[in-house]
Amino acid sequence: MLETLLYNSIWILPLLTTLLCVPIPREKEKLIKNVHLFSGFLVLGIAVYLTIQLYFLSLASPVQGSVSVLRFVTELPWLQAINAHYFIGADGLSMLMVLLTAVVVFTGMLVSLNIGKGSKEFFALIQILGTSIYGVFMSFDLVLFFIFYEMEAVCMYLMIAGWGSGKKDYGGKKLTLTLALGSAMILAVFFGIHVESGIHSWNILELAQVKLPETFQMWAFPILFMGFAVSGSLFPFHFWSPDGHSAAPTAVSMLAAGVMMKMGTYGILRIAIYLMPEGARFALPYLVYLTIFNVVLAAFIAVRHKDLKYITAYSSISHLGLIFLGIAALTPVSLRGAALQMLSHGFLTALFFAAVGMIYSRTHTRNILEMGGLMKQIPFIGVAFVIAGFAGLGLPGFSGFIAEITIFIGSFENTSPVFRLITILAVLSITTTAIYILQTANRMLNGALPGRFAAITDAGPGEKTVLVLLILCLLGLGLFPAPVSDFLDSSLAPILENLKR
Amino acid sequence: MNAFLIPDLLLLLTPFLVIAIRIFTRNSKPAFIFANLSFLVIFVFLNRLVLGDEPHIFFSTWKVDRFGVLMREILILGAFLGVWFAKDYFDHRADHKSKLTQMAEYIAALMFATFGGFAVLSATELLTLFLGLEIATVPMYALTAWNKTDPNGSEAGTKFILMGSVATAFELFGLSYLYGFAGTLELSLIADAVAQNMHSPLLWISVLFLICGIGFKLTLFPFYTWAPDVYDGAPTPTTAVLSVTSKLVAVIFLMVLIFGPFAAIHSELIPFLSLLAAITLFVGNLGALKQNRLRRFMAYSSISQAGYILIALIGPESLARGAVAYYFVVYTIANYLAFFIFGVIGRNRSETFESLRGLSKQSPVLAVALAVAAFSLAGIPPLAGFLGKFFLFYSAAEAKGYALILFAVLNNVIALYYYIQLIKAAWVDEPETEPEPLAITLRQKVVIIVLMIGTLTIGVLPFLNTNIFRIVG
Amino acid sequence: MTNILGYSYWILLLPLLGFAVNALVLGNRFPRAAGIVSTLLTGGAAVLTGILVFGSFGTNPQAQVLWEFPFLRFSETFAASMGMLFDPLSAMMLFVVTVISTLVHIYSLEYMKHDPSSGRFFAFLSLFTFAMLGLVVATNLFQMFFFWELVGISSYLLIGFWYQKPSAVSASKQAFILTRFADSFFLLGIVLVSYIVGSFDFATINSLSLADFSNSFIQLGIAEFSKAQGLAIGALFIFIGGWGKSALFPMHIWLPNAMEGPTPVSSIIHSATMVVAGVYLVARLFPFFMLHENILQLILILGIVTALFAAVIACTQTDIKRILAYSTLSQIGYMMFALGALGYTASVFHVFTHAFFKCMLFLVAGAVIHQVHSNYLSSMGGLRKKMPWTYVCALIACLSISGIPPFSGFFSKEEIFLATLQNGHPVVFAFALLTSALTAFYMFRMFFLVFHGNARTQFEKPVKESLLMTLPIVILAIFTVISGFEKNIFAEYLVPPQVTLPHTGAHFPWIPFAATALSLAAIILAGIFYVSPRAQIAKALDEDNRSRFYKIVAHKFYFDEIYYAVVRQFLLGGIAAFLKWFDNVVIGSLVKAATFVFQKAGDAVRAADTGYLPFYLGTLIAGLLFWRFLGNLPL
Amino acid sequence: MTLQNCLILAFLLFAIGIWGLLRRRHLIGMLISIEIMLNAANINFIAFSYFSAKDSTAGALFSLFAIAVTACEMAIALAIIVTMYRRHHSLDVNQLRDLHD
Repeated sequence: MLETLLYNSIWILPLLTTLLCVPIPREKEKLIKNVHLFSGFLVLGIAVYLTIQLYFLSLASPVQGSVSVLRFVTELPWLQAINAHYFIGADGLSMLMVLLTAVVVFTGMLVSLNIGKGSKEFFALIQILGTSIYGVFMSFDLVLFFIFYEMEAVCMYLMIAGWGSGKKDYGGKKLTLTLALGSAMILAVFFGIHVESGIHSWNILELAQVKLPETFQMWAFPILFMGFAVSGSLFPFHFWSPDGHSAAPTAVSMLAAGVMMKMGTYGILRIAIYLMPEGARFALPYLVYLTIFNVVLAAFIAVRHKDLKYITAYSSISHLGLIFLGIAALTPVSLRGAALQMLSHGFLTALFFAAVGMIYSRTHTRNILEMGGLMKQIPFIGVAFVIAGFAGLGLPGFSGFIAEITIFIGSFENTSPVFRLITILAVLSITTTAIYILQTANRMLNGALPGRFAAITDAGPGEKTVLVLLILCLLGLGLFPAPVSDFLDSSLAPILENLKR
Repeated sequence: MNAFLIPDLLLLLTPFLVIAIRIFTRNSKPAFIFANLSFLVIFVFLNRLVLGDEPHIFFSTWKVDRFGVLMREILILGAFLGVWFAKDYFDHRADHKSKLTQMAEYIAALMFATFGGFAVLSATELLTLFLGLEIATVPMYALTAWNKTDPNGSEAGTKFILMGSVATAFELFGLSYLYGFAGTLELSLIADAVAQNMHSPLLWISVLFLICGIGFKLTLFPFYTWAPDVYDGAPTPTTAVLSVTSKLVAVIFLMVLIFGPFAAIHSELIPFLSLLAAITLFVGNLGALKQNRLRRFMAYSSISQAGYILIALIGPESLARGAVAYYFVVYTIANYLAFFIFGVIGRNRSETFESLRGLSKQSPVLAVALAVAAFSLAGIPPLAGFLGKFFLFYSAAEAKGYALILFAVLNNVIALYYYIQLIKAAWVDEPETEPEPLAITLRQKVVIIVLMIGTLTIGVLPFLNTNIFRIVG
Repeated sequence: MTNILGYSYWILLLPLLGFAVNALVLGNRFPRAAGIVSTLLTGGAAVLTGILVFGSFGTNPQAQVLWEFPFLRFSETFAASMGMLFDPLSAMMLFVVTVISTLVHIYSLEYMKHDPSSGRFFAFLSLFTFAMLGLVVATNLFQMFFFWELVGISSYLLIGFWYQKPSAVSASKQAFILTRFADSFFLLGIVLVSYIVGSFDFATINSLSLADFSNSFIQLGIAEFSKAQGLAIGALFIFIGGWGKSALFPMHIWLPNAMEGPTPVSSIIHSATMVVAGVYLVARLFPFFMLHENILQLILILGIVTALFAAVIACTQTDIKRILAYSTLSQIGYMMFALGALGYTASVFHVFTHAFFKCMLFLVAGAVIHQVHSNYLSSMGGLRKKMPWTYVCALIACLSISGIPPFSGFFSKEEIFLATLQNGHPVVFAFALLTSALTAFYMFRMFFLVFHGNARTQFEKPVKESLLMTLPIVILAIFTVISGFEKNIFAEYLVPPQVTLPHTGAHFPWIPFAATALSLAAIILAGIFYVSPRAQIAKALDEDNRSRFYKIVAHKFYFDEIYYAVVRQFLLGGIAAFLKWFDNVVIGSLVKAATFVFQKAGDAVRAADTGYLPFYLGTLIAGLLFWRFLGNLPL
Repeated sequence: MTLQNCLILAFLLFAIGIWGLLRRRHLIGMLISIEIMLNAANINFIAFSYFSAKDSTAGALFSLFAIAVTACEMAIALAIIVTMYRRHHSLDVNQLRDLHD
C-alpha cells in the first residue's frame, strides 16, 4: 500500500513542488532551487527504494504467460466516456526507466543551478518535463500514456527557446515539431487499436490478450513504429536531434538524449510489439534497413563534426540505432540487449551532455578546434568526459559494453540474412565510435592550453556530484549486469510470449 | 408545466429589458450589470432543469432535450464571456481604434444572436431552424460594423453581409428543395421520407446547397474567404463572438440536419464530410502560418478548428454530440483566454505579433496564460484542448475514419508550429523598442486566471467530460 | 595448498586495489605514496603468483578452473562468466606478468620520480596489470575480450600519458583505433563462434570436432555457409583480434609509434606482455585453430613476413626505442610463425624468454635515455664506462636475443627453428635463419652505437646508476640467463591441451650450430661497421646520403603515409565527408523542402485572401460547383 | 404551368442573380441580385406547396417568413452600406480593398 502511494507520488511530487513554488517570489532563487533539488532528491530516493522492493518481489514470483505482472498498481476510472482509466503500475522495465529518469532529472537540476535568469520557470519546466517522462514509463493505459508522451515535447520547446544557445528557436522548433509528428502518428494508431480490438479498452494488458486483425496490424504497426522511432531519432527522422540538442540548455540535452529518446524505444517495446506482434514480425525485417544509417553511418558523421554537441548528438543517434537493431531482431536476447542499452545509454549520454555543458559554460565555445589542453585546467570534468567516452565506445566495465554485446549476440540469433548482415556491419563499426570519441577527447583535453582558458576552474561540488553519480551508475550496470538483466527479463517475458502466438 | 421554456423566454425578454434600462439610465453600467445577472439567472435555470430522456415539446414546434440544454449552457457561457470581453472596448481605445459606443445595444444584439442558437437547437421543423439561424446571423452583421468610425469595420460588415446573404440564399434554396422533396417541413417526417427514397436528386441537390450554405457560416473550404477579412476588420469582441457563438450555431444547425433529416444518408455523407473536413483544416492551418495580425491569425486558426469539428460529425450521433459539446466548452474557454490576452496587449498597442514581444518579462503570468491558451488550441496534452480534439477523433474512430484522423493529427503539427510562433513572440523575441506598459483591469485579471485554470484542469479532471457524455449519450 | 588456491583472486584484486587507491585517494597529491602503494600491491600479487605457481606445479599441474562466477546470462544454457583458469600456460603468463610488472613498478619509482603526475602513471600501470592478469586467466572468450579491451584502454592511457605532447597523443589514438579495428573482428568472431558452439568456454571450443558441424548451415548475410566453414571464418576473425594486438604486418604501425609513451610502459606493455596477447590468444585456442589448416597457414606466413620485415627496418632506425619496437615486432613474428608451424611449445617458450630480455632491453634503453635525455643514437655512444651495470646487462640481453648460447634466446629460438623444419616448412626456416642473423646485426649495431665509441654528447653532470633503476635490470638479466634452462619444464607441461601434435621425431642437430654461427658472423659484421677504428659512425647515422633502398627502409616502407592516406583521406575525408554532406544537404534539404512546400502552400492560401469582394463571391459559387463534382454525392 | 416550369424559372432567376452578383460592381446592384436569388427560392417554395406538397400551407408560410427575414437582412445591409458610403464616398466594390492579407 505504502509502495503504491510512493509510486504514484513519483510523478505527482514534481508537480506539487512546482505548485508550491508558484507563490515564492522569483527573487528568492536559492530557496526555489533548494526546494526543487530536495524534491528531485526525494523522488530519486523513492525510485531507488521502489526499485529494490520491486526487484525482490519479482525474484519471488517469476512471470508466466503473456500477461505482464504489475506491482504498485493503481487503477481508477478516469475518462469514463471513453473507458480510459488512470492505470499505472510497475514492472522491471518501467521501474528501471523511472529510476533512470529520476537520476537524470536530479542531475539535470544540479547542473542547472547557475542557469541565471528565470530560474523559477526553468525549474518548474524541468519538473513538468520530469513528470511527463515518469508518466510515460508508469502508465499502462494508452490515453494516459499518450498524454504524458506528448506533454514533454512542448516543455522542451519552451526550455530550449527560453534558455538555449545558438539557433535556439530553430532548434527548439525542429525538435518539438518533429516529435509532434511522431506522436501524431502514434495517436492515430492508438485510436485504431482501441476500435479494432473490439473490446473498447485502452488498457495495455487487456489489449495484449486480444489479437488485433492482421490486416490492421500490417499497416498500423509500421506507422506506430515510425511514430515512436521519431523520438528515438531513427533514420530518416534523426534530423531533429543534432540541431535540437545543440541549441538546448544542458539539462534539457541530458533529459532529451538521456531519457526522452528512450521513450520512443520503450513505446515500441511496450506497445507496438506487445500489442501487435504479428505486425512486428511482418514489418520489422523491412524496417531494420533504416537502422543501417544509425548504426553504421551516423558515427562517421560524428567524426566530421567539430561542435561538441553535434558530436554527442550523432553519437546518440548511433547508439540509439543499436537499440532499434536489438528491437527489430525480436529475439529474447536482443530485446534484453535493447532494454539494457536504453538504460546504459541514458546514463551515458546524460554524463556526456553534462560534461559538455560544463565545458561549454567555461570555455563559451563548443568548437573542439578552439580548445586544447583543458585536462590541465579542468581535470575532473576532463576525466568524466573521457570516462563517458570510454563507456560510449563500449569499454568493458561500463554498461555500454554489456548492452552492446547483448544486442550483437541477440541480433545474430535472428537467422534472416538481413539481420546477419546488419549485425556484422554493426559489430565492425564499433571502431568508428572510437575514432570520433578519441579525436574529440584528444583535441579538447590534450595538447597545449590556449592562454584564454588559463583562468577557468574545475567542477564545483554540485557538478562533481552529478558526474560521480552518473559514472557510478555506468559502472554499476557494467560490473553487475546480471541482476539488472534478470530484472528486465521479468518484464520482457510477456512480450516475448506474445510474439510466439 | 412548461418550465423548460423559462430560460428561452428569459433570454428572449432580456435584450429588450437591457435596452430599456439603458434608456432610463445615464450610462450603460446598469445595463451591463443587468445583462450579467440575467445570464446568471438563465444559466442557473438551465442547470436546474430536470429533463427525462424524452425531449419536451411545446406545441410541436419548440423542443427542449438534454443535449439542447447542454448546448444552451455553452451558448450562454460564450455570450457571457463575450459581454465581459467587450466591456473593455467600450471603456477605452484599443488597437489604435476609437472606443466603441452603445454597449447596451451591443449586448442586446449579442443576446439575440444567442437566442438564435436556442431556436436552432429547439427546431422541430425547417422554419424554426431557418429563423433561428437567421436570428443568430443577422445581429452578427451589425456587430461587425459596430464601430462606425472605423472604415475597416464597415468594409468588413459590407463583405460579411453581402456574402452572408448569398449563403442565406443557398440555404433557402436548399430548404426549398428539401421541402419539395419531402412535402413537409417537419424534421421527423422529412427523415422518414429520406429513409424511403435515399437517391432522389432533389434530396441531394438540397444537401449540397444546405451544406454549402452552412459551410459559409462554419468557414469551410472554400467558403471561408470572408473570415480573415471580417475577423480582421471587425471590432475585437465581435471577432471573438464570431469565432465562438456564430460557429457554434452553425455547427448545431449542421448537426440538427445531419443527425435529423439526413440520418439515413449519414453513411453516404461521410466521404463528403471527410473531404470537407480534411481540406478545411489543411487550408486553415496553411493560412495561419505566416500571419502577423492577431485577429487574422485567429481567423485562420478558427477555420482549421472548424475542420476539426467536422471530423466528429462522421461518427455516430451520441459520440459526435458529446465530442462537439465538449470541444466547444474547451474551445470557448481557450479562445476567450487568448482573446482576453490580446485585449490586454492591444489596449495601448496594435493587435499584432510584434506587440507580444517581451511579454514574458513584462508580465510572466500573462505570458504563461498565453502559452496555455495557445497549447490548448493546438491540442497539446494535458490541456483541455487536447481532450477536446481527442473526443472529436474518438467519434470519427468509431466510424473507422483512421485515414482522416491520421491526416488531421499530422496537420496538428502545422498547427503546433504557428501556435508556437505565438509563444515564441511572447517568450523568445526581444522587443525592438521599450514596450508600452500594460494596463490590466481586475476583471481581466480574474477572467484570465479563471480561464487559465479551467484550461489546465478540465482536460484531466474527468467530471466535465464524463457528465457531458452521460447527458448526450 | 588449498589455501592458496582459495585466495587466488587476490592476484587480480591487488593490482585493481592499487588502481583504485591511486586513482581515487592518492592520485597526484601524493605521487610518491602512490608509487609505493602500487609497487607493493603488485609485488604482493607477484608473491602470491609465485606461491601458486611453484606450490601447485609440484603436486597438480593439471588445468583447472580455480573459481568462476556467472557474469551475464544470455539464455538458459548460454552465459558469460568470469573465472580463473589455472593451467601451465596461464601459470606461465601469470608469472611473467606479475614479475615483470613488479620490476617495472620498481624501476618507475625512480624513472618517474620527477614527473608531477606520476600518481596517475602508477594508477594506470596497476590498471594495466590487473587487466593483463584478467586476460591471461580468462576461462572463456567473453572474459578474454572483456580484459582484452581493458588492456587496450590502459595501453592507450599510458601511451598518451604525456597528454600535452601532440605526438604522444596521436600515437595513443592510433594505437587504440587500430587495435580497436582488429578487436571489432575479434568481437564478431566471438559472436559467430559462440553462436555456433553455444558457449564461450575455452574448454568447449577447444574440444570441438569439425565433423559435427559440416552438415548444418549458417547464413552470414551474403551467403550461406556450412557451420564448419562458419567456424573457420570465426577463427579467422578471432585471430584478427590477435593480429592487431600483436601488431603483425600490416597492422604493425601503431607499435613503433607507441614508443612515445614513457619507457617503462614500452617495456611492459609494448614488449613483454600486451603485444604477446595475440600469441597467447592463438596458443589458448590452439586446438581450435588447429582445426583450420588455412588459418594456421595464414598465421605462419604473417609471422615470418612480420619477422623479416621488421628486422629489415630495425637495421636502419636511429631511435633506440624504435629499434627495440621493431625488434619486438620481429620476435612476435617468430612466436606467430612458430605457432603456425605447430611449434606450440617453442612459441610459448619464446614468449617466456622474450619477455625477460626484451623488457630488460627497454629498461636499459630507459636508463640510457634518462642519462642522455634523447632517444637518438646520434646522441649516445661511449656509455659503457658511465653505466657499467647497465652495460653488462645489455650485453646479456643482446646476446640472448641474438641467439647466442647459453642465454635464453638461444634455446627458445632453436626450438622454433626445429619446429619449422620438423613440420616441413624449409622456406620459412630459411627466412627465420636470415631474420635471426639480421636480429643479431641490428641489436649489436644498437649496442655498439650506444655503449662503445666516443660519447657524442657532453653531459654537464653524468647521472649515477641508481639502485632502483639498476636492480630490476639486473634481476631481469638473471632471469635472462637462467630462463633458457627451463626448456624441459616447457617441453613437459606446455603442450596444447586435448590435441596431439604430429611428431615426426626428425632431428636436425646442426641447427644450433648454424644459427649461432650466422649470428656470430652478423655480430662481427656489426662490430666492423660500428665499433672498429675504421667505422664511419657519423656517416652511418646520416640518413640523407644513402641509397634509395635504404631510404625506403628507413622510412619504414612508407606505411605511415599509406595509413594516413587510407584513413585520413579516404575514410574520413572521403566517406565520412560524403556522409556528412548527405546528412546535411540531402536530408537537410528534404526537411527544408518540406517546410518550403508548406510555406509556399500557405502563401498560396493567403494569396487567395485578396480582399476583393467579387472574387470572394466567386469562391462561393465555385465552391458550390466544386463540391457538386468532388463531394462524392450520388447526383 | 407545371411544377417543372416553375422550378426552371426559379433556377433561371437564381442563375440571373448569380450572374448579376458577379458582374455588378455597384453595391446596390449586388444587393438587388441577391434579392433575386432569395426570391428564386421563394418561388420554389410556392411552387412546391402549390403542386406537390402534402403540407401545402407550410411552404407558403415559409416563403412569407423568408420575405420578412430577407427584408430585415436588406435593411441592415443598407444601413452598413450607408455607413460605408460616409467613409468612402463611393459604392464601388473595387474600392473595398483595405482588408486583405
